[in-house]
Amino acid sequence: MTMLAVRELHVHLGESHVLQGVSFEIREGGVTALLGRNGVGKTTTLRGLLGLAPRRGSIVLDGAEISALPTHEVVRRGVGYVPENREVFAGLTVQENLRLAERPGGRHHYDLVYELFPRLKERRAQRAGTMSGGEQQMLALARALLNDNRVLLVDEPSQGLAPHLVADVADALARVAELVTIVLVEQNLSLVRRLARDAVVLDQGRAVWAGDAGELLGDPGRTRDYLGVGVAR
Amino acid sequence: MSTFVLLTITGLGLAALYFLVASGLSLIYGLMDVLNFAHGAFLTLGGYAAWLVTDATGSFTLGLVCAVIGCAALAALMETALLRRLYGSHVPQVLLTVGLLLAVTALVRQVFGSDARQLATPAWMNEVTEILGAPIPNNRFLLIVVAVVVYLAMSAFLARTRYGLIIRAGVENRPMVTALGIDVRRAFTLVFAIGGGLAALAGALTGAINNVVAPDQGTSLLIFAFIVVIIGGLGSFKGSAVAAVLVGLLQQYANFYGLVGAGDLIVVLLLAAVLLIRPQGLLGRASA
Amino acid sequence: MRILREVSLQVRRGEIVAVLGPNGAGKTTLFNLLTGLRRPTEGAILLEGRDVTRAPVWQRARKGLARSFQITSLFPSLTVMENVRLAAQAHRGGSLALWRRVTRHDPALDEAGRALDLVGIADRADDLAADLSHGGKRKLEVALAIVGRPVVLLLDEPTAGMSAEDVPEVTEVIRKVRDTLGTTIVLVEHRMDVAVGLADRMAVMHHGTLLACDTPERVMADAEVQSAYLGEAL
Amino acid sequence: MNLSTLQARVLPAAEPRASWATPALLVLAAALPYLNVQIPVLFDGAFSSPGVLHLMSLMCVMAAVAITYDLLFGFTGLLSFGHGLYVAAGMYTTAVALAGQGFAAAIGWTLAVGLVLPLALGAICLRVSGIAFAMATLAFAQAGAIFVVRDPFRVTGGELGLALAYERLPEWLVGVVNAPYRYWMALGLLALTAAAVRWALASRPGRVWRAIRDNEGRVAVLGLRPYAFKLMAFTLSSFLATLAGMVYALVAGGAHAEVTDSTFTLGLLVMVVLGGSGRPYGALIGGLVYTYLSHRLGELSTVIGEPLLVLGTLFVVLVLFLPGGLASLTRKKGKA
Amino acid sequence: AGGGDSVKVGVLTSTSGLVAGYGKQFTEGFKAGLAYATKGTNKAGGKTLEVTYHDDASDPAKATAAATDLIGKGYKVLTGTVSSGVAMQVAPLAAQNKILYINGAAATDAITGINDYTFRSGRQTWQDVRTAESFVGGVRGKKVMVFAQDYAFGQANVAAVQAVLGKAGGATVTPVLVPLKTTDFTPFARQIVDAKPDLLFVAWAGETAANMWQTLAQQKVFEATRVVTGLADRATFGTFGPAADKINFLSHYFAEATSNEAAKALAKELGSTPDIFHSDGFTAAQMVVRAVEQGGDDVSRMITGLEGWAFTQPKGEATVRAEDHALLQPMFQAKLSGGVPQLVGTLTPDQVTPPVTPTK
Ligand SMILES: Nc1ncnc2c1ncn2[C@@H]1O[C@H](COP(=O)(O)OP(=O)(O)OP(=O)(O)O)[C@@H](O)[C@H]1O
Ligand SMILES: Nc1ncnc2c1ncn2[C@@H]1O[C@H](COP(=O)(O)OP(=O)(O)OP(=O)(O)O)[C@@H](O)[C@H]1O
Ligand SMILES: [Mg+2]
Ligand SMILES: [Mg+2]
Repeated sequence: MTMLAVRELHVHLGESHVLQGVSFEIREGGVTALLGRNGVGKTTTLRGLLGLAPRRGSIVLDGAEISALPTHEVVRRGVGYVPENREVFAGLTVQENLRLAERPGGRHHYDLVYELFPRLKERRAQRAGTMSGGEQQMLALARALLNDNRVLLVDEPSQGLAPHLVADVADALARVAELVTIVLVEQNLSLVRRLARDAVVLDQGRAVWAGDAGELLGDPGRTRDYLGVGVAR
Repeated sequence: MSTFVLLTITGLGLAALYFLVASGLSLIYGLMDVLNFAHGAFLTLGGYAAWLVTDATGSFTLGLVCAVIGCAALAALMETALLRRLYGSHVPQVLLTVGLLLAVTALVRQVFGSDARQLATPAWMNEVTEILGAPIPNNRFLLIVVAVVVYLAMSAFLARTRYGLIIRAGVENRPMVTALGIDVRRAFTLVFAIGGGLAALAGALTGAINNVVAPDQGTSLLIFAFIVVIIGGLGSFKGSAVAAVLVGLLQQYANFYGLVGAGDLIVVLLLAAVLLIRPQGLLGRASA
Repeated sequence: MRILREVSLQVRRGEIVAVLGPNGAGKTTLFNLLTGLRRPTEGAILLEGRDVTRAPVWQRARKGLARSFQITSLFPSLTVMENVRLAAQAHRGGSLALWRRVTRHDPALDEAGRALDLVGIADRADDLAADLSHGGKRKLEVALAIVGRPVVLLLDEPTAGMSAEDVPEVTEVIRKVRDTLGTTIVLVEHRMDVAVGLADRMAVMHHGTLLACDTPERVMADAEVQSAYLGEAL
Repeated sequence: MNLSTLQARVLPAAEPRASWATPALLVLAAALPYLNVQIPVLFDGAFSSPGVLHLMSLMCVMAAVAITYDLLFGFTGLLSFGHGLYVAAGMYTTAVALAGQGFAAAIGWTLAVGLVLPLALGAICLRVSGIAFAMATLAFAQAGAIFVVRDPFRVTGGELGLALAYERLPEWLVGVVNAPYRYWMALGLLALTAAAVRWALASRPGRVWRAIRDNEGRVAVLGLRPYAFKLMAFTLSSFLATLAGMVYALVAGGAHAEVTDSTFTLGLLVMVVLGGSGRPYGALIGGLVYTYLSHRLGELSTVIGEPLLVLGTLFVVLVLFLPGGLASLTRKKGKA
Repeated sequence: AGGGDSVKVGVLTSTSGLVAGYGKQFTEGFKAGLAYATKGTNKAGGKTLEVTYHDDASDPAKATAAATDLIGKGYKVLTGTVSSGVAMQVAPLAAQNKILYINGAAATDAITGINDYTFRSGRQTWQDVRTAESFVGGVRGKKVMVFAQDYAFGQANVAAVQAVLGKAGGATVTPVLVPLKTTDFTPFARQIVDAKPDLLFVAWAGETAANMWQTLAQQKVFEATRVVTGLADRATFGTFGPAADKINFLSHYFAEATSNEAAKALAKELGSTPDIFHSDGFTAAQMVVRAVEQGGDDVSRMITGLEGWAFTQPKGEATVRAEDHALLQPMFQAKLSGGVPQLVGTLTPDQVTPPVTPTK
């Protein structure tokens, strides 16, 4: 069952044509990794899906075309987003950040969030801007996990997290992935290996490979070609 | 003693007026980070709207209500038609509102002439009530009551509804708020309308105190509103209230006890002192 | 709230020290204290033997203290080159010279060019910093910090958000900076491989205190560190 | 939020470029008093007529003031609501010293005041930044306005202003027939101001000013003290504004209280944005156009009595549809 | 110069800005006066008057720009402005360029005797104050307070009261000067009540007047002292509120005060009740016509033609004093009842003659 189908997605930013017709499909459930070198447009793809970047092309979510909808309508169809730079509201407290993220009409999983990140519970009254980098990342994840989602778009969640937290986050995402479809952008390949079922690789503004994640990461030639790395560890 | 009572109560009346003048500005500045010069335009328009309706119907109350509703609608229109295009770029927003202030003031002068227009208020407002031997004009009580009501209502609006949060977050990072599934635009329009309505209320009441409305009443009140908002602290509604009381009382006492006419200098001095000692204002957040 | 408690750390000239610790342990706060963005409630900070505890930010930078930021902090409306040139100019002095025009033949420009080369974004020199991708900005951040040939270099998660491809490059740059310039480097790093590979010593922080500070091998073996920080390795 | 970083997103980094056009235009402008040519509608008389020369003198002076304002606002990111104070300081110092001590002393005093006043006030105001800075400058300007209008020491003439003691002026500055000399003086001021600001922006501190506009905190971490640079920009800009105030007084024949009003500084803001803030020539064009319109609109139109109605509306339209200002019309949009 | 058969006259006044209303009156009055003085021919001494009207927006910079433009175009006669600030900057231009300037309604005493080329068509503050004095007769040994706004207009009134009632009249004069942007006048009213003066002279302009009068009434100032103030334009008659009938008004001009030939002509030309500054415009036109009749286009002959000239203006008989160009004119005492002004008494020009300020 296809959850999300992207066809010929184009995004222009300033003068550069960043996405030049990206097409891929995401299966329902599980984690699909969106991979590629720095600056190929992974973040831009996610932002395009949400309508945060001006886009052209077709985006079908759950059978409905959403490419003309404003961002908040897309989100209300059950799309959660964890942005690359955390983008927590620095002037608001942790609790206010979470309250703001509550989508009306659904359940709000404070229990899950506080269980995953007890730190957030302790720091409810602290202004998000004064929290450490990693704490902010937790908050950004929590904001998305708070609601019932159909799809979760997660951009580099492990960035700036201490190793044991990376493990925790991985566990959390794995748990969530049983209920929700996750699109994951991640540089940490061991995390990808552990979580992802499918993978899509972007290069030069296009999707150049799609398929089984294990197959991609298990093939040193492909990884070198697409991701520029010999697989470590 | 009766002099002190007189000065204190009229000082509070003055404070109430300053607070009302500043409240809309404070709300919009605090929530949306827009230094809204057009607030001055609404202060003027509110006064003129009240005058027009009062003149036509003979009812000041009706004039007041119409002014508030009319200006709220106009502010909403201004937000949707003009300001909305400029979110994310604060300086152009300030500039836009500067342009509106200049244009609207000139328009009012062009249409209604530069002479002040007399605003008829109910007789009881201009009578006095003696308290401890001090004859207090009744309209000062009206000001104080309205200011308290506005303060309570706005505090409840900010604390009890999500709008406060949405807007504070939206100012910081508008796209991210929409990415949480929230229609930021509606919230912004609402707040702007409230700001416009508050300005109209203050403008009409200023007209009632002065007994006249004049084309540049907005521009001169605006400076006071700025000063009150800054002394009170950026983004603090409560701060504006505290600052208004401080300024109102201080001014009144200075004008009576101090050197002749020290009232305006003392406000400027107070502002300078606050900026130097506590730049974020009395109750302002350290920096947002 | 007390964020750091009795942290004492001495770093020798030319040494690379990696600061590790779970999120919120106080690593960035430590950097903010060292650079002067925050003031300690108690204690002293000595730079090359001189007390700089109360010196303002810019003065410490003048004395050769440079840093990069965990959350990218650049001049978005200047070009990449101008960003670095500004940093180069800052350490060369004479920035207040109103009569000195910025010319095309400027030693600071050459230095800036070399720094961009070093971090590998020389090809983006004429783009606005705002238009770089995240990884690009991280590299620019490092370039800004090293161009002044600082005596002490503080790097807050220099590789955060970089693709695996670029990490070894940046690691190499950091090592080269130390080797060629003799710069003392303190870095915060969550990537174990990078930290272990670079550091002469590793300092582990936890709840605002310094848990351990020793060679990588010994720190990695420390049981307390294991439980506090590494958890089950992935 | 921080005003200066926000602004950065709308303002492109300008790269002042020299070209042959500038000297050519300057020569042409200097030759205008010899041109017995009239542009109908636009000007109400030939270029050589005193009325037109006087208007153009005012345009030059205001353009110079606008340039100094843009140095602060457009290039350093300092939003001041009190810039008029320094223009007023120049005007009043000139008028007062002229009456008391003569022309040479007036120039001397104006230069001194132009240096000391902004250094002192800038040192205080710059302790805060963003909106607080804007308000601090506003507060001092208000204090200045109160001083001028209330005139406690009976030196400023209050709201009546202070006409120049013209008998103490050199003859070539007095009388309508000498309008060309005043025009050349104003043009000279404009050229000097534009050149000084352009030079400053291309200098080392000039780069730092723009960096401060973008990200002040980071500048400090690079080892540069933002306060010193901001004070430098503030003093330079205000000094040049004081100088312009002196020429303004000489052109207008006296000092007047309107300059101390906060709407004067708002007018400067409008000029700068009208032209295009943070762009070469932007403030210059804006200053010329705004001053021209505010003087001529009343005369040109009988329907519209209030020039500010047109100017305010024009300003709104511009902010919405041409955020780069008039200067962005002449230049293709290029990167950097 | 050339002996052409027309003379250009520039009327410079506010048609926009703060005092546009006054400017409108002045202009209308000027047109009426021109028709009256030239008997509808628009000619004086055989020369056609080419009159043009210009806005000064009560901004001195705009005014001097317009004046420079006109002078450059060969205008020999300028008149107008209702703003003292503008008048003070235009007057020196007249002397510098040797043209005739007949100031409009600006009341400042400083215009009198400012230079040989400047005349005035309205009253000056000194004359206002002298009229105020007439309400109490002798003030020797009495306590007089001046309640005014702390800027040029108010300060000038304070100075005049100190000179007329204090120095010359022997009263103790206490000023109460209020910052311009004051919203609540209670403290000042209280100060006045506490001081219990024998006479309170109020000099006020602007939009806070109504509030100020109301506060005086509320704090029972009228019970504590006798209050005198100037009667301004008709639009402000309502601002006095219920206190109006307790105030003694000194008046520069109101339509009900006179009914001479000039006043009738003014009312007829206007087709409505003339207002305070209509009279000044009318007078300015009379003086322009006189100047051209006497001097053609020779400015120094215009000046000698005006000096010492006695004529009938809407206010009554007026004389241009040769020494300092003060306009000696009658002044009025008035009261308001039901919003309509009534004449209480007329002061002859020599009862309110200002001291001579010889021109420099
Ligand atoms: N505002 C902009 N204007 C022009 N180009 C831009 C803009 N923002 C981003 N880009 C460019 O678009 C390209 C894609 O950026 P994007 O952030 O999507 O990359 P990414 O794959 O997420 O990279 P990373 O792994 O570094 O996060 C980059 O080359 C970047 O330089
Ligand atoms: N102004 C403040 N008020 C309250 N708590 C603060 C403030 N500033 C920092 N903290 C807290 O201090 C702790 C240390 O923060 P710091 O940024 O130094 O962590 P860190 O070690 O750099 O973590 P990370 O690896 O996640 O970046 C965090 O828990 C943070 O929330
Ligand atoms: Mg990315
Ligand atoms: Mg950190």
